[in-house]
Amino acid sequence: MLALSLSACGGAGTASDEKSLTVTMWGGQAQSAHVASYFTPWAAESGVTIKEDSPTDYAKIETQVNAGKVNWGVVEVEPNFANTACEKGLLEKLPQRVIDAAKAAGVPEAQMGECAIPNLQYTFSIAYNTEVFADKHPTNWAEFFDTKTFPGKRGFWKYATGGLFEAALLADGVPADKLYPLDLPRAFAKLDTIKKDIVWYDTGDQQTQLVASGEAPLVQAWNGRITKAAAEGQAVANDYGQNLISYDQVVIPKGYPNAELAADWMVWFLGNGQAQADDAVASGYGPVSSDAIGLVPEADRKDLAGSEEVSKDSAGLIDYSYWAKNYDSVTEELNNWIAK
Amino acid sequence: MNRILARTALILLAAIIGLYLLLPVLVVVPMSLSSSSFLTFPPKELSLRWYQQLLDDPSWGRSAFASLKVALLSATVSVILGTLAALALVRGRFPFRNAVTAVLLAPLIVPYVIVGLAVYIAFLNLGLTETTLGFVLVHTCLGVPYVMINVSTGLVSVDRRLEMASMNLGAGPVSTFFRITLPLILPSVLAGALFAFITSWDEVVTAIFLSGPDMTTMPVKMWSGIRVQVDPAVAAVSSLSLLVIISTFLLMGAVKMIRKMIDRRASLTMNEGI
Amino acid sequence: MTKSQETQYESSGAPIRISGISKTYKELTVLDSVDLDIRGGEFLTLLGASGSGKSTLLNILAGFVKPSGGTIEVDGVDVSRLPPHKRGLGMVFQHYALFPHMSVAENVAYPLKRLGVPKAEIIRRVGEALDMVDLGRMANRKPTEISGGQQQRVALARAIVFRPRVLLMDEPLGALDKMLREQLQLEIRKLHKDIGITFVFVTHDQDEALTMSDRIALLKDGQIVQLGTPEELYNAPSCRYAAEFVGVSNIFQGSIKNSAFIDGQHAREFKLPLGHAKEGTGLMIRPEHMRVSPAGQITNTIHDQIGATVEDCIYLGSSRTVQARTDAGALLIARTEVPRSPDGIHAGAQIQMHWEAADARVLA
Amino acid sequence: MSVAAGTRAALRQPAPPSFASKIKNFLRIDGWGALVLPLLVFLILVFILPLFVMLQKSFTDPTFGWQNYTAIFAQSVYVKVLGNTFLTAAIVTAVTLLLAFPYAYLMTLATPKWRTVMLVLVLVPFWTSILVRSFALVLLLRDTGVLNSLAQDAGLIAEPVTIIRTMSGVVIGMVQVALPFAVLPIYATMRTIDRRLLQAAEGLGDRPSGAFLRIFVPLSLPGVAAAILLTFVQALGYYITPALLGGPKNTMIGELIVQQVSTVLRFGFAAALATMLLVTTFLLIGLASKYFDLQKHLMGQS
Repeated sequence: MLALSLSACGGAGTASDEKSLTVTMWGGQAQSAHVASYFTPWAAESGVTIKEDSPTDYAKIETQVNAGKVNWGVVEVEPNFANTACEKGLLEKLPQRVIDAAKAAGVPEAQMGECAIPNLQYTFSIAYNTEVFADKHPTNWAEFFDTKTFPGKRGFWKYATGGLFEAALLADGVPADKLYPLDLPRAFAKLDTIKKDIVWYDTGDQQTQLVASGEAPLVQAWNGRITKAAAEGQAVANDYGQNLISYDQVVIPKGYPNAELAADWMVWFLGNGQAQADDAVASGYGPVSSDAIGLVPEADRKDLAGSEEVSKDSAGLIDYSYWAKNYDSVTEELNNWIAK
Repeated sequence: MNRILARTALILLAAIIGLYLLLPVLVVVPMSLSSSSFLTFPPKELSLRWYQQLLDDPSWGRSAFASLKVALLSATVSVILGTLAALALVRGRFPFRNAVTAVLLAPLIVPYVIVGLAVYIAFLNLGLTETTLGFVLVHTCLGVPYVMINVSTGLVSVDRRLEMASMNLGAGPVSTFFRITLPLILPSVLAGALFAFITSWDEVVTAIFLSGPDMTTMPVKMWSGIRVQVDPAVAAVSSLSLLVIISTFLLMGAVKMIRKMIDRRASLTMNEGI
Repeated sequence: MTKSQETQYESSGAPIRISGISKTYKELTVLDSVDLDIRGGEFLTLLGASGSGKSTLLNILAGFVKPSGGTIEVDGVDVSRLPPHKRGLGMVFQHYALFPHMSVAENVAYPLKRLGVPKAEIIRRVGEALDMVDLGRMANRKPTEISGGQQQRVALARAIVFRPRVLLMDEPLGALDKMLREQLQLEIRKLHKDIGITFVFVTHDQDEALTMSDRIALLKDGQIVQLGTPEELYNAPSCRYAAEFVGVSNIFQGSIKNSAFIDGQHAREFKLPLGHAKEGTGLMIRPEHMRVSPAGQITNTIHDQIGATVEDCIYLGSSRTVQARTDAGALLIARTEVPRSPDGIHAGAQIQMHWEAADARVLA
Repeated sequence: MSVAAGTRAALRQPAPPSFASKIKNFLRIDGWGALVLPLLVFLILVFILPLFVMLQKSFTDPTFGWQNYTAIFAQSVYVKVLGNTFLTAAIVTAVTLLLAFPYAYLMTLATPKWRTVMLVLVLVPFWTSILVRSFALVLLLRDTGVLNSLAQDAGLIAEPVTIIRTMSGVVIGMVQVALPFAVLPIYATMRTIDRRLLQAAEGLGDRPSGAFLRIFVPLSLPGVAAAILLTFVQALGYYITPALLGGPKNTMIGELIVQQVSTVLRFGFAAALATMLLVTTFLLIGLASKYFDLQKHLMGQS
């Protein structure tokens, strides 16, 4: 933390501007953890100044690129945006050395993009209140949708990419490997059955609030948030049955002056399992390199996406190439359905 | 009897409204004292952890300083431009009066989101994003209508004869403005300045667009993590600013009392006031 | 009653020449080419009903209102184009216009500070001015902390402290009660005598005008209808308006024919005073010249008379007012000194009202 | 224009009030009026110009035409959001007024000491970020929140009352934000009302309530009008509070604009939404100004 502040203060000088990298992520304590684990050590090694900004804003990326004044170097984004923006030419294509580094690190092919590498993974899993469901809790999406056996409100993220369609189809008996392309009418039909019990959340804070307070004792949540809350002694827990794996990606906006530096960092990051492991411990999000998970202490491992424990129950990866194509239209359909 | 009943009901209502205004503000204090990394109320355990974090993380201090600088500067510019415009609106004659007034009040009406985006596109090319100047320009737009409205209202109630008297007694228009008009409308000007200051201090929507690694204001820093998690340090910051405002009010009260005491003493000796 | 001819003017008051001053707002004419010479050191009152243009004329003098035409000369210098703060005329405003955020002393010091008078002298002169209006001990009060009469005196002190050669006053006593007003009228007169500068005083109160002025300019609809001493205005009103505005009057309407006044309403003929005008539309008799007698008692042939029925008889201490109505419906008023009130005058009584021709005035 | 045409025009209008002089008179600006220029130029450069660039985008992004506007009406959800925005703003304005009026009235009756206390109560919320206040309200109001728990413990209610994620939640949150903006102008107007007028009305035989309704209320209307305008117009643009306290059904246009810009990148569509909001707002203000002089009531001008 101290090193960061010193370097940030030094960033005002023009001389050091040539070797600076601006990192933009979603913000909050997660960003602090990411920067401390896998930006600051690299910056110290290579004599680069890290500048931080938050939160990510897609409009800013587009405006910067269109205006030809790109301030952001490495930006954490959702994979569907990375896909679309890459096609629209808003992002730098990955240089070969980054692609090679990713292969060498064993990053899953599906999580790579033409312009993006993953920086963390997490799951959409079943979060439940351990006091409300002390004896028995839902262990798969069919049970999650069963309001008779498990009464109470259900929390969903109010965005199309929030995993609710996948969960609805799995609950309705669609096999995990036949999810995409999504059968939306069927998904909406399944969602209709619990519509009156759905509580929509927007922010990460709301999901823990909902579960912990018992207001919505069942929430389709990001596992890391629930793990953290449980560690603080709140009455919440994850069940990883049929969990849906998701991930964030980092990209380089097109025309960033220090794009080479950003690529340098990507190569370093992919090859540095220890840094990823440190971040996983600090932030609760899973690492992306295959060797990194082994470097995480045993006790923290079982709740990380990418670990054996979580993977074995997983229903698979959310297919963001599908979402890149269909996000806008499904968003409109979802908004219409909610408003109905 | 009826009247007493009505008064009691009125007082009861006002008490509820007062509670309604105050409660969300006061709840923030215990929230900030929680040891949990989630915003909770009531807190399970008390700790100063989040205050400690404010001290440890210099970026909070930097953003607070940036906010203060922007708020003070934009309030100052707002007061100058807004007071001049109010004088023109109340006293002056100029063409296209309705259209001009509409332009002057437009910042009250245009949603900040639109302003933020529009200004971001324009400022990026001018290199004004992430600069104090950029923030001050935008926040002045947002704050200036409040100054104008307040000062106009104040000006209307100024007795024109006082200004006539001053000019009759040998003061020119400028001198008259500073010695007579301005002191008389000072409460309105200060109220307008306060509004402008707070508008800037608490403004998050346009600031999100203008902020960057080189300059981030406090509300943006508070807002930044929201999609993931609200940092309880935010509650600590709020509690601190609450502390500042309460002590300001107390200080103002003390100054008023001291001034009264001095006034009383001064009235014993003549001609000192000249 | 003041006799202007006897008043000794000091030379320090500036004369003012108003030539052809007009003021129009769009279609409305407020002042219609007013000419007025104000002598140096005199106390001149602009008298008129509201809307007569008197305040506008004062504001044009002070420089607050731009005239549509005409010039103002003070002491032979054309000031028409000067802004108010360069004219050096003192002014006392309606409701005083004391600066509420300054103490009494600061208010009085204000014009001296604008003139750049040294501080020690400011203190001395403010003290003098406040002593002159007997308010020395109020120096550090705020205007809101003193009474209306005291505020008025502060305004006066403030207006004269910088020794202007002209003092303008815009209904300065309007907001005060009767007792205080009468007291201050005398004080202002005394002040005028003491400092000897030119006073231009605006009022709608004819008693006030009569009490205080050397000369009165009576305004109506933006024009001066009569200019003269209080005596001239009272005794020789130039027209019906002047007669009615200043004092109470009994007026018969009619015309002059063959050296007699023909009253149309009563179909009567009245005698005219000596040296009367050739033309006229009215004959005026002041109430104090009107006598009353029980019906049928009049023998004096030099008196004109008219029969009337008493409507009311009002006792006023030093005098008695009789209101009576003629058969044709005109209301006449007579004021008699109490001892001379004869018997038989009471409500409903038939009386004769009579007057000497010499006391009658022909109105233009 | 030819000389002949000029002559004909002069003949048709026997006494032409000189068009040029009329224009000149219309364009006249005096010393006081010139003081508006610094702010006017400032706002045109910093505020209006960027806005025009932005609004122009609604017709050119992604392609030239009206497609962004037709897209709004193609989906019922956007029309619903627009309707919901105006409905919410209206409800918020009404509730705010209902609370602000008696509060401001009591301020005029209170002793100076209590008046200061009441004024401070109004001002204090200004100093706490809207974001934090909204979160505090969530913690207070949610089903398992402090207020519901207290009410349940006291036996007032059996089941928790759901407030968050409903219209009531949004209204409660927004009114809390809007109240100070409404109380201050209303109080400012009420303060200037001569209370003797009420006594006079009562002296003329009106009941106290009648005197209040017929004398005090009409005299306080300028402040009320200013409060209504400020509250309503600002409520149209809120998005943080409805985002935190409302559910997806309570989406307001400000939130929709942010969503369109920041997550879907439809600049043109967002600009079209913004234009719709602006135009509607200006129309409403225009309509309102038919019934009372806005400039006068907002600025206290004559």
